[in-house]
Amino acid sequence: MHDAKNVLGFSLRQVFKVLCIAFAIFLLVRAVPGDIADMYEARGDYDAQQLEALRASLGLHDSLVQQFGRWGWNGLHGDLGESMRFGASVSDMVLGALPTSLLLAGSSLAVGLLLGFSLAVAALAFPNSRLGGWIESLNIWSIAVPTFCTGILGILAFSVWLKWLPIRGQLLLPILIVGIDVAGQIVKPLYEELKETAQAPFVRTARAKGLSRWRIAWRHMLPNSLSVIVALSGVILGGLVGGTLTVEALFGLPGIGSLALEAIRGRDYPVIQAAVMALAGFVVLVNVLTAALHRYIDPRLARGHQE
Amino acid sequence: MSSHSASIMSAPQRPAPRFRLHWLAYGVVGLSLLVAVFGAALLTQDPLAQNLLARNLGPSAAHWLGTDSFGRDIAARLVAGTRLTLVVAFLASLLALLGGAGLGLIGCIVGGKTRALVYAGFDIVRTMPPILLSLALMVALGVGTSSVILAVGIAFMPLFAYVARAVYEREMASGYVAAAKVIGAGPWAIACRHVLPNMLGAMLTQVAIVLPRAVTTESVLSFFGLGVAPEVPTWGRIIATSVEFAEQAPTSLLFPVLALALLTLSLAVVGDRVRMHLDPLRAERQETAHA
Amino acid sequence: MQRRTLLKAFSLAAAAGLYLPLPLSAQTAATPRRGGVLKLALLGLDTADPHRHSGSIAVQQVYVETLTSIGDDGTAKPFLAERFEVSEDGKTYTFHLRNNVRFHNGRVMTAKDVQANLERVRDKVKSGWLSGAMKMVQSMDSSDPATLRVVMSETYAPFLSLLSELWIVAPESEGWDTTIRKPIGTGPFTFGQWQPNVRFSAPAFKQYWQAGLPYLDAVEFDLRGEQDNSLSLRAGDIDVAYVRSDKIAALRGDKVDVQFLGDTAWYFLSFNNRKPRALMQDPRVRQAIALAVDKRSYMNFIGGSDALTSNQPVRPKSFYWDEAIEARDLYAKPDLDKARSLLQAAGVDPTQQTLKVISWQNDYAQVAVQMVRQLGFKIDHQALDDIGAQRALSAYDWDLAPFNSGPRADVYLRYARLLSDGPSPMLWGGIQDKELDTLIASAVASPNPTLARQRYLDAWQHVLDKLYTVGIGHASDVIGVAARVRGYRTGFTWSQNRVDGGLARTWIAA
Amino acid sequence: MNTPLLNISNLDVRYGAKLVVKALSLQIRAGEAVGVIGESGSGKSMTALAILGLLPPEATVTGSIRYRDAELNGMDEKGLRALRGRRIAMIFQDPMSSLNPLMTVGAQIVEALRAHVAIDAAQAGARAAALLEEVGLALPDTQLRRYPFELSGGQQQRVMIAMALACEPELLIADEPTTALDVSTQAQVLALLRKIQRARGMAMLFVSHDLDAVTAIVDRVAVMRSGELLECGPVNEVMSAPRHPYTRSLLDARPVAIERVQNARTTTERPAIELTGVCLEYTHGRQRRRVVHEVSLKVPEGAALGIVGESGSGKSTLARAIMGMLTPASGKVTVLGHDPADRARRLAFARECQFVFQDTSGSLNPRRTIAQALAEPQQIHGRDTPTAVARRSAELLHEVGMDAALLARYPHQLSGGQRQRVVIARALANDPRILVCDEPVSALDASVRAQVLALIAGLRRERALTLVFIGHDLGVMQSVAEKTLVLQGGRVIEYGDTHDIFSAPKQPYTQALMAAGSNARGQKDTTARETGHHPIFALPCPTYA
Repeated sequence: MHDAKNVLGFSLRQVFKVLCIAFAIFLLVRAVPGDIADMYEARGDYDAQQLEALRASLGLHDSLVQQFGRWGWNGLHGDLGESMRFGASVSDMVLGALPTSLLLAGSSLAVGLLLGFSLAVAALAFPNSRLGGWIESLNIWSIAVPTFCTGILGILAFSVWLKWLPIRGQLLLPILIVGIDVAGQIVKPLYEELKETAQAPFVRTARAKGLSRWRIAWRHMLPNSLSVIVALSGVILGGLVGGTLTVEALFGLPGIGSLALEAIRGRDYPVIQAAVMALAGFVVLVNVLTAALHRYIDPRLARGHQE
Repeated sequence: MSSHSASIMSAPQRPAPRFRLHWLAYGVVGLSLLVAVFGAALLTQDPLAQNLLARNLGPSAAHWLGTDSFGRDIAARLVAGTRLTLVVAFLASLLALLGGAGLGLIGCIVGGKTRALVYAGFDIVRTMPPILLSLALMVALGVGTSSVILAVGIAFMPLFAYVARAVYEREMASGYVAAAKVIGAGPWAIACRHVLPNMLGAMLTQVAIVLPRAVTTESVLSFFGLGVAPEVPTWGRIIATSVEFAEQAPTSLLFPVLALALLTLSLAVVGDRVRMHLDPLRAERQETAHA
Repeated sequence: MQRRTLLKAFSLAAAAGLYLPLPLSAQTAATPRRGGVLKLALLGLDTADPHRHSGSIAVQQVYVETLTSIGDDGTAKPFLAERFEVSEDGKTYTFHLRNNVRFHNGRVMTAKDVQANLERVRDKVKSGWLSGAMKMVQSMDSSDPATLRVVMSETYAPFLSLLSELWIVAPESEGWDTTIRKPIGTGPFTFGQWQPNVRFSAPAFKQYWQAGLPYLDAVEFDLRGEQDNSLSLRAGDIDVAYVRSDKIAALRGDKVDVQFLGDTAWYFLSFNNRKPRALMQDPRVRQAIALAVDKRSYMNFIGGSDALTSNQPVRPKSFYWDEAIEARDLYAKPDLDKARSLLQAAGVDPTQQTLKVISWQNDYAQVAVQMVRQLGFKIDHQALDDIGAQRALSAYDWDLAPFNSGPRADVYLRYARLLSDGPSPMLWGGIQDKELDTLIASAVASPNPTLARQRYLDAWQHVLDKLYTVGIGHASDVIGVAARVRGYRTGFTWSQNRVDGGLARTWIAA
Repeated sequence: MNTPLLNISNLDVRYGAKLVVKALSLQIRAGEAVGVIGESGSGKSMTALAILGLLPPEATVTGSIRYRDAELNGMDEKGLRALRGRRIAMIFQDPMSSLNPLMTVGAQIVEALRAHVAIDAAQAGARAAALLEEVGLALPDTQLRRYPFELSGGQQQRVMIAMALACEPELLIADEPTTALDVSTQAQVLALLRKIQRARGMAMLFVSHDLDAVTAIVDRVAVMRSGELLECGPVNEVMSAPRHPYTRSLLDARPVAIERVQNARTTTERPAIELTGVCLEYTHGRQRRRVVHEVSLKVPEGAALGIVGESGSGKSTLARAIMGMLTPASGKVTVLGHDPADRARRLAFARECQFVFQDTSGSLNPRRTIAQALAEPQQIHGRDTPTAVARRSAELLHEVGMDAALLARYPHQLSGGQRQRVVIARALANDPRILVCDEPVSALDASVRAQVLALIAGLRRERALTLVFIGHDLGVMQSVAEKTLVLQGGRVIEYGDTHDIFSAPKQPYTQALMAAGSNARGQKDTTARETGHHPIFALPCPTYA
């Protein structure tokens, strides 16, 4: 009961947060100088009179509150409006971009976790090997080498020279490239966490019981490290959806990040708002899921234990 | 005590002695700083001079690291770009630090609604991936060096803000802060005397991470045509320009990336060392690790 | 039949100067194979409303067509009109429509439909390329379903060429009264799935009026094709795509054919003409800057040795180009010493001056910047995206702008932007010059091409005298074509479906 | 049975260059309980861990550890694993962290069983329940389904013991099993360990720093210091006739009444501290937890009041309320006539009333030197010339019996006793009239404890301080406070003259505290069950004097 109330309260707070984010984004978007009419003017197909008419028809003359209200009201009814630039349905555009982004982000996270986790476990298992150096290198790699460098090398090697994979219409290479980057970001904290868990007194207890290594690792260490892994995954996932712009650009992937960027460039307000809202909504969803997972993993949280 | 670093995976073994890498790291960082300050004097070639007949060349006697797609000398550009690269990265990190940790800390000290408001702001900023956010900011601010600093700095603010909050909470829960309160110290005095100094280490680690990330973020901005002016040689811009010619002139991509990776590694190592030196407990830690 | 001769002369002129026969492989000999999906990456698609298109026209011709079509020789030829006649005074146009043209909904196209389109453009699209022409349409008559008669108030030479960009859409298309969402056209392919900025796919139209065409099942456009696509071509996941000219060698090495657009893109360096600051008002400073530009190197950078240098807005050796003007070019060769002495004479110390340069993010802008920098100026270079550049340019607080202007269906379109009230005049520094306006207007209204040529050249000489812009040269845009593609030929402009070629006739080898 | 069950000979444990156990030899015979006593850092725990090969990888072990016929030092993991839990079991100091927080108690015991014995899950469950019954946990079937955090510290340690007993080991190593527990719980766990050890005829190695605990439970005792074994012998011999001076000093430091405090003359009847019907609550979100119920008391100026109770009794919370760190949910706190929580008087209050913290290493900022720590209160209160501050700091150190040379040191460079003195010196910096001490000696080793207590008593005399002394050990109160107040569950259950309470406790709870704190440990095996809830007695408002 009590727990359900907590979860509900948490979710409501998150929803409120999304609303705040929506308004903040709405304001920010309009703070960007220039609007869609400028865009048309740049193309030279409209005269001043027409531009004003266009602005009026798009509601750009109304007050910001009016615009936000209209957008919010329609949004609640599932109508995100039309792209000012393309006249296409914004929901279609966002829904068209989401699957690619989610698939790319999810799979990259999986690859990154798998790679990072294996490396961290291996480094723990063989403390005297060179794996520690590998962890360090992978970490530096992900910080210092932009993904567009790895991306272009991947394209050259696998698509242009070897011709194993096309550049467009495949996700294998992008997932690998982003996955390695993710692995580089998480391998160090993962390693630290696993190391700390390995030193926890209850692991010593488990050893003193005469349990096998694998049982200790599987039943004692992993569950206790899981919270950190979940938290880490949440943060990474939140940043990945919409954050894989360079890879999307290189591989011609229609992701939500590219959609947002192009919309920002084109001052296509409804699309920017919808795309960024989708991102914010996703981040919030990830937060809620992470919190739920934490409760599932840790009975202390589920039973409302304080401290 | 966390002195038992028992590895359950292996039988007890002696740790391998570690190569003293940090001197090399100091060297790289020092050299970068020297180049940043005196680099202009070292140049024998104009980093902006184009030789449209010598485009995308590999390393040679005339061009040690080859040329880019405009026939500009990569070595000259790397050297000349060091200063602006470091200045941009440093100022962006500083902005992120001051804006993130500073604002966060002030919010924490004032507490209550202010704190909630400040962190709600950071929460909002954080919903956008840093790359997308800085690109959006570049569109809003217009291209140019100061915009890059602002865009990258703002994008990294939440990172510092959350670390600042975590450290603040940890410090406020400590016995010595309780002791300071009993002595009669006010919140600002406590923040200055106890929280801030103890925050330094954590912030330094973040800066060591953010500094190279600022360089790569700047290169991503350049990749999307939204960085500093296109001919200005920053490392990020050099990398972004060279990517398109990775096949014709691989060295023009390789060398700047190597330089960046080396600097990143060195900064991480130096950051670690400096943090260790800031910590008066290190001697004890080293001892208790064996006690 | 004075108008006839005029047209013939235009065509001859074009054929003589503009059209370069392309090296065609012996692909035409084989029997075309049916089926398959062709993937292209050319320019983008801005809107589903063909009348509101804003510039890039590489995609929409596959589903909508026009009365006329710019042929390989650069002249307007009948397309949906089987033939057309122009009255002797050049004011009345009679279009005899084909009787077998069907819209994608199966309905046969009539003159009424065409008139509706012209009216829509006249009434709803008040600016843009066609606005000047449409203002002069006095009346239209479509009483005979197979004939459309258009009466102009004045002689307007570019009319037929401009009609090649007035697309005919069935008036029953969704959004006709506001913005068309799903155009029902007559093209060889139908308006299929459109994901803005991402992809557009168009399945073949089975009842296309050119019997037996198209060969392909569908075409699919990657709408982010404005950047170099050479890697995608070489990897084999795109068949036809825009590429940068410095990738030609690598493409040929990977057995990718390379073709060039018929008309060239024009490269120039404009001064701020609307609000030049004191420094830039001094003709000596402008001359010095013009002398700093090494046109040969510049054009080499852009298009290699195929690229041409010129001080004129049309391709050298074409009808509207003039050898004498070229020969008189004071800035044909760079002369830094002379440039510096000019600056000195003007009392300008370049090291104390910062020139603000606005560009798109093209590489050649950096070349321009570096050439000007050689004089000693400090440069504040702002490389911007579409809107950014647009905003910055229209603020008129800049000094120099290196840009280019793509292939055009008519010479008039090269001159239109030099007009005081021309569309988007910023790229040329917002010239406001009544005298120039008059010169261009008289050229447009010329009764014959020789006169038109002379008047256009007069206008250009005026531009040169004022040094509004420095013409640098011409280079053709490059399109890579995968080895499996047969029957594809680039046209005079970006158009992908034309009277004498295009995607309708393209097929994919087994 | 002449061959010992476990024979440690010439054992060295090294961390890098540092020798933490030096040439140690020790035998344990079957069924025998051997104690190892020593202060922290003496190497006793290292020895215990070395037996089962549980030392961290960077430790090197040389010498011989023989269990029956097998050499344990250098044995492979597989061999060790067969012994761990099965032949030799171990329990640790902190049961909370030594139990896996995410596994039910039952699963952890069953796991220990099934690691060595081939039985099915149902049988294992039944066996686990029986074990819990044996270690004195009521409702074993319910307990099996619980997670460690749902148990009290004593219950957790009982679970640890049950788990260790699961495979009926021949030797039980208990590494400081009671240190982390409350005093009253300590006695019960000790009694339980002793009972089980006797009943099962199991050998036991009992490692502790607590002399009383060790002597109450073992047959033979070994004394260690700095990695060396100083002496070893039957417990009675060592206790009655210690051979090594260090052992003697340990015995001397036991908290017996050091000195009867002369009743300080109360200068005035004006209460320095007055609490009226104070209720204290902690709020967590919307939840409230009342930890102190309706406490009223008065402390006249110059008097000393002791407050005792086990952890969770609310004694520290009460101290925080006196310091104004906590505002009462109801009732009123007055210190020297003012509300201590009045923010406007923050500085004035800080000058009048000071607090001595329990956790000395925590209440000194590790990054600030002693000089800086002592300067802080002076700077806040307006003494700002550096020389004046330095002079005063030196004086303060001198007053607490330390050398001014230590001013430049960092906290971690001092011993626990020295740190506690620094904390006291800091509290004295502005000459307060009231000193509230929160368990100032609990974390200290026995030998240091007496000195610090003497210091506090001395300071009180010299400065005529009003003292509130909080502790869990009734014995300690005898040396510092005239009056004592016993708290349980946030309520006052006994109050009176310290001497009277000590000699004739009225409440069973006080008796239990006494039993736990005194040397009466190990005498009775009867208090096997957890202390339940005792009836709460409504007391009249205890007023001092």
